[in-house]
Amino acid sequence: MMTGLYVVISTGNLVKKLVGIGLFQTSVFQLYISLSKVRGAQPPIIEKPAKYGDAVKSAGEKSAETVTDLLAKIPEVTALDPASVYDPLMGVAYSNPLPHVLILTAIVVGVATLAVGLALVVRIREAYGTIEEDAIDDAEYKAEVNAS
Amino acid sequence: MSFEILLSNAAALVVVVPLLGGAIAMLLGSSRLAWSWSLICALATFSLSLVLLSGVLSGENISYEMGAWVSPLGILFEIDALNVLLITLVSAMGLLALLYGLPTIDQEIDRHKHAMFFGTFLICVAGLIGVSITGDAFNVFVFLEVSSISTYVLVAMGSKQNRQALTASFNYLILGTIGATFFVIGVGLLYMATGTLNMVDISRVLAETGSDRVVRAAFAFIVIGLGLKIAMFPLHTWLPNAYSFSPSMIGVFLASTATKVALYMLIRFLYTVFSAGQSFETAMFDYVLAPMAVTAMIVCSVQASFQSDVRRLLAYSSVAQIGYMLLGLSMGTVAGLAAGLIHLFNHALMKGALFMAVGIAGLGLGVVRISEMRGLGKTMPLTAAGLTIAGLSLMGVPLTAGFISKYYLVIAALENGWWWAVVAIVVSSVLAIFYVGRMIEVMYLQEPPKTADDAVVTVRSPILPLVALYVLVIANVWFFFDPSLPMGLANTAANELIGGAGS
Amino acid sequence: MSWTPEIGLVLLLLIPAFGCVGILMSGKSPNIRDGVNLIMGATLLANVIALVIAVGQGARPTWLLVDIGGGLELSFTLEPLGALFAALASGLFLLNTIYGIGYMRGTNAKDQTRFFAFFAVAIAATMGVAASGNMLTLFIFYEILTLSTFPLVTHNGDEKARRGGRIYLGILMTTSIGLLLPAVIITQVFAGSTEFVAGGLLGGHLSDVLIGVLLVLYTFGIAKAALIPVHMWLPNAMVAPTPVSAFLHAVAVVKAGVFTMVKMVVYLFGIDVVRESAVSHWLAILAAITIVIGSVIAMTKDNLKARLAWSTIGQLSYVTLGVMIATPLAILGAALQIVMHAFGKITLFMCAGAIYSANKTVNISKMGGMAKTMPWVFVAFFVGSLSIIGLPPFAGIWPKLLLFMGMTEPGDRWLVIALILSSLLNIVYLLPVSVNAFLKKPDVEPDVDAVLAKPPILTVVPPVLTAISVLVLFFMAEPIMEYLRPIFEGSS
Amino acid sequence: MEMSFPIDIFVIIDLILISMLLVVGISIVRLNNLFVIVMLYGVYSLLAATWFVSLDAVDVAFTEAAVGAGISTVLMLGAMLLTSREAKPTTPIRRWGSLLIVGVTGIALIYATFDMPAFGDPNSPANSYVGLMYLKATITDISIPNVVTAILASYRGFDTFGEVVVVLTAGLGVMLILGIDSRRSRSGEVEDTGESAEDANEPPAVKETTKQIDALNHHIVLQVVAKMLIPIIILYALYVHFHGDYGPGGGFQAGVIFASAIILYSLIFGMDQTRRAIPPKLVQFGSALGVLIYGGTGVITILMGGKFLDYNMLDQSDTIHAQHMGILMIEVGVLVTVASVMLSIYYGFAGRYRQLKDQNW
Repeated sequence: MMTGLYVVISTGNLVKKLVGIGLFQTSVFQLYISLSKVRGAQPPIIEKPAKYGDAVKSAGEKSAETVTDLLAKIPEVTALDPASVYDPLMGVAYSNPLPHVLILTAIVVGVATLAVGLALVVRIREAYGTIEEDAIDDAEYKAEVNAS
Repeated sequence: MSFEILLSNAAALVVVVPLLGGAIAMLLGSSRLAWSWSLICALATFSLSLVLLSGVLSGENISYEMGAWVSPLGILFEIDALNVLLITLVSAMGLLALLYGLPTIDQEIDRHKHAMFFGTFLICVAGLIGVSITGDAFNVFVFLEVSSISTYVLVAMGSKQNRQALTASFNYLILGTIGATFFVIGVGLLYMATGTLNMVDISRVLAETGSDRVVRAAFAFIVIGLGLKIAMFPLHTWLPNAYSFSPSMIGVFLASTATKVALYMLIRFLYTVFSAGQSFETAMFDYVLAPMAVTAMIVCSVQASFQSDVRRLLAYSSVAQIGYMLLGLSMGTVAGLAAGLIHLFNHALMKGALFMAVGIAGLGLGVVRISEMRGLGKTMPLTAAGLTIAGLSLMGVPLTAGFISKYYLVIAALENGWWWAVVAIVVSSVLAIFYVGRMIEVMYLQEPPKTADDAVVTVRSPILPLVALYVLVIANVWFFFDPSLPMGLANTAANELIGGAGS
Repeated sequence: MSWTPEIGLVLLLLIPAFGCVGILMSGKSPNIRDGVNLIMGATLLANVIALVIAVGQGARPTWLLVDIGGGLELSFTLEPLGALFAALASGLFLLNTIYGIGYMRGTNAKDQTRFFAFFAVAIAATMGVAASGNMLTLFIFYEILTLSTFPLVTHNGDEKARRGGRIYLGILMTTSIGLLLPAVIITQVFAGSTEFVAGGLLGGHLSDVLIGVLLVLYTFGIAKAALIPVHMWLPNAMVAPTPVSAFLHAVAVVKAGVFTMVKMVVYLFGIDVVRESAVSHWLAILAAITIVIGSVIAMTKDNLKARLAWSTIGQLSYVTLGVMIATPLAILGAALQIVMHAFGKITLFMCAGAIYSANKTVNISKMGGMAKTMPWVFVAFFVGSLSIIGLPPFAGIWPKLLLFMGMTEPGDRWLVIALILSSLLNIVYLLPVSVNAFLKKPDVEPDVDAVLAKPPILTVVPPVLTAISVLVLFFMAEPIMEYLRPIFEGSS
Repeated sequence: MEMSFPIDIFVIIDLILISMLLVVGISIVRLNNLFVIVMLYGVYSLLAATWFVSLDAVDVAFTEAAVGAGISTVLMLGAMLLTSREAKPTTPIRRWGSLLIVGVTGIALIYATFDMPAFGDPNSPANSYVGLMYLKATITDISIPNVVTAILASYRGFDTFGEVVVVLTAGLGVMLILGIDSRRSRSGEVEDTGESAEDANEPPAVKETTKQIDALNHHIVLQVVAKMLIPIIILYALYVHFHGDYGPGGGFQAGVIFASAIILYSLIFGMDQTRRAIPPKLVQFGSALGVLIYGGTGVITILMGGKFLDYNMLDQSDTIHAQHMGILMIEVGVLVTVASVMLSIYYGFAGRYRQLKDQNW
């Protein structure tokens, strides 16, 4: 992760800067995802999903916990019994899906930023003929001197 | 019936209307059509924010469950005195900036791009409102990026006037993204420690488990990440260029809202998520935030005094003014926080007006540098008068809103026993006299440029920008005589934030 | 609706405000404009006289303009000191308006409408200062006064005027926002308000050190009182047209400064507190030094207006000296000095302007023999000089006498040296001007003899009137002192 | 309970992947050839994606592979082509300055690790609180196997809405900055900047000839293969889209794949022909349309008396069915916007290309 940040700050090349940002962000994704892993668990895709109708039924009559039930437990949830991970309803342990969702979003945001950044680089190149920060600063300085 | 639906869903619609409006605006081919449509959307957004405002003023905080999922499963919008102030501010400034913008945009941007430009602008407004309104830490990130990416684009649109807009936008993009990524790391660490993303829920869990190293690291990352967005000294290097090379309408809007929203987020995290009064937080207030704020107030005021480009001058002054707000919130007292919030509100009014006035001058006479403003008092008397009043407000002269905020800030500092802060406020105000005084002097005391036949060039300013300008100028005076709206909200907010943490 | 003191108080601000609007609206036709201006001056004076009488009978009209909340109020209360100052300012304003019309027409000045409009704002601000009910309100009008006089000072619009204006605004704004405003806010924090209270608001609220700090902040924050080292704005402001110099720098601006000083000492600190403070002693010494230095520098100036300006710096510090000594007699002396000096100095300034509008001369060395064409002007100048010097039977003697009598503390006694020295210097730098004008031969070439023209009549009558007033006021000192008696309520 | 040291095959794989990531990262720092850097970035993304699979984050891995390794790399290559191939080495002052900042940040992170829960701990707060609630609630509330999709589209549907808007904004940005229709933008603002330095060095003859040759139309084999591949890719995209409820995938990944099919088409058959097939106006319309579909769904739920994005309103008699409908609708929105924006970005960049020949690579 730090290498990415290092690249961003240290390099004067605009494209390399963006690569650095990419590295940095990808590493942050890794941080998130690594904390979602549950040892010995499966990806959060529930095997043999309850059939559509069953689920409705189960929501209605069975002892399955509804969201409201879960919420009632909030105060003690932070100290949940490990056994509850192997919930009988689910049968197996699954890795935590929430960070996955967040990172999906973050990846897309990252590529959006990248696209805008690259578009800017292209225009900068057209305007200045270079994509090195120092050279751009020089060009601006010269323009300033010429103007005054 | 349908009206009731509108009211009960105002919290969601205040974000959704500009978002969808923006998507539609980009498809409208004609510039005028897109502008009118955007104006309608902005007006609708503003009205919705007023609905929220009246709701909060009646004493009840509003919460809205997205998708009807209860928190912490779903995303919860939570509106209290603190963010309703921001929401109203952002939507009002969006409306005014649009009202102001049409003639300037005609000059600054190719016509066939107008529709997309206005679309992006609406999305930017929506993003900032989204950041202010949401109660979910990760949703903050998403909307922060909505607003940021649109901001990068909008800033880059100044490139027709000056190619430096491109590099300004790029630097903003790099630093902004680093900031956002730091923020995400912080949120991730918080999630690691608490298992939830809803801000109130996080603070509840933190209160139970106490802080450990993860939480402290999260705190540091969030403060730095948001600090970059706030342009907290010394992380402000992107700001002057971004403000001064962007299209003038964008300068107006950004200067009065963007950093404010990030600052709001910081307040939210400092006071709601991490409860104030924890030792590491107090230490950071005393040894990091407050000294930084004071340095910014003085150093950037000095920098502002040496600028020859008007908009850069205003931009540096903005960094200094952000210092005032940070100083207020770093006191950690109700009075200090409230003073910071009042200044946040007032500063948006004055900087918005200043950028508008400079933009109008630029429209008429191509003014970029201070020296080019000479004789503005004769050539564009209304604009010059507006600029003067807003400038006085920036100095903190009585009869303008700027006085109120400085007054409360000084009082809060005194109550806290921070004499050095009072001295800093005074020094910075004196510096403000210099840099504002320079503009006023050039405008009124130097002869305007003459045409060949020795006649004074008179310029008719377009009417809409002037209307927008004077709305803000009048607001600057109005909120001196009747500051009950921002003050009431700020005090309520500060009491809720700090009182809530203490109980 | 009949006139009551309360209505009079409101009118105090409204008349100049309407006047300003009227002037702006009638800008197209100079005659109507000047008529409006005079009517405004006259009604204002009438209103003030009625107020003065009412206050003398014990009325204390108050008016709460707006309550901003958090202890911030804009409110007005008229008490004897303020009433006196208002009477002084509005009376001299009327005279000065007459004079100004003559002067501006005589010199064919540009932008007269703007000029008189800002003049009206300035008098409104002065009235606001006079009638302020608390320090915050006073501060606000103090700032308005600075800002509204700035365009007047720089009226000529050339490089010199700009430079002078920059220094004027720079010093006045810097000190007021940098020192006075914090002082006001500190007062608010520690005393809970900034209201002017008989006997002093701050007494008992603060430690000695804080009192000292606050006193220093106030004294230097009120740069309009021109105590060294915040005096430099005053000579620089002399780039203004003479009516401005005359009115603003003999009456409105500088007197607003010293008036604020008196108010601050009497109603905020309380004279007992100030008298016992160690800091006030040092400030008194500084005032004495200013008196001497002002007079010495005045002597070196050949430009008449510059000489008068430096003389003003010295004379203003009489007031500061008085309030820092802070015995009742010294305070009375200070208050009287405000009035007496105003009449004396405005006479001198108007004369200087009359000379300038007739002969375009500002240099004293070229004024020899001029009395031939304008005897009345120089008679008036002579009378004004004698009053400033402090000779009977002219009004200027009273303040000096009272100040001297007020120096009861042994530590203060020796300060009288400054007074005596100053009077001697006054003789040296003021008397020769008129004496030479009468006795010396005209210092002009024979062929340009015609240059010695007569001044416009409108610029001669006002200084003669003020000169007569100086004489009259000599006999009025007793009633004025009696009138001011109530300000010492609540003090030992 | 097994008492053996818990080294299983996954741990070893993880370790190998992490060390490879490290090596690639450091190489990027050291190198100055942009082409290699960009390629290594692609490698880095792929490695990361692989690691995500090992960490059970299949959806993320899919996206990372498609977006990080795919689209990002293509974009960077494109931008690089338009700019330059080499980066200047960093100056020492900069190097040490940045090292300091990075060092401080790194220390902050390492500081945090001391109190972090152990890797893979099922009882860590992160894994036991809301995350677990989602797993349980999905079964009863929404009843689709892929919990990630459930959270993405329903529980945190508003996040995803924001994300789609981000994509739209990026598309708008590229269109505004580069222009979507190359002809117009060329006659417009590009002219004033003049030819770039590299252009000037190029012999004019080459420019003349290259202008005519658009794309790889002389490669018949490629053309035939592509014609066969493109429908398959699109089909696959649709599969990914509709299968998102059951396995990894969804509107996003589908959108990217869909766009890549079109991009392949344009590489083989040329930009002009692609523009004729899918005109820029359509792309522009599409990117807005997706957001409108998404937001429109929310507005409909409001009109039906619920909250924004409250899918239950769509069919109150059977909320699970309603949820499925809602998810499907918004996924369509995502697909449309993502595909259109990816295309518009591609158009934006491609509009800037000086016509390229093989030897230019």
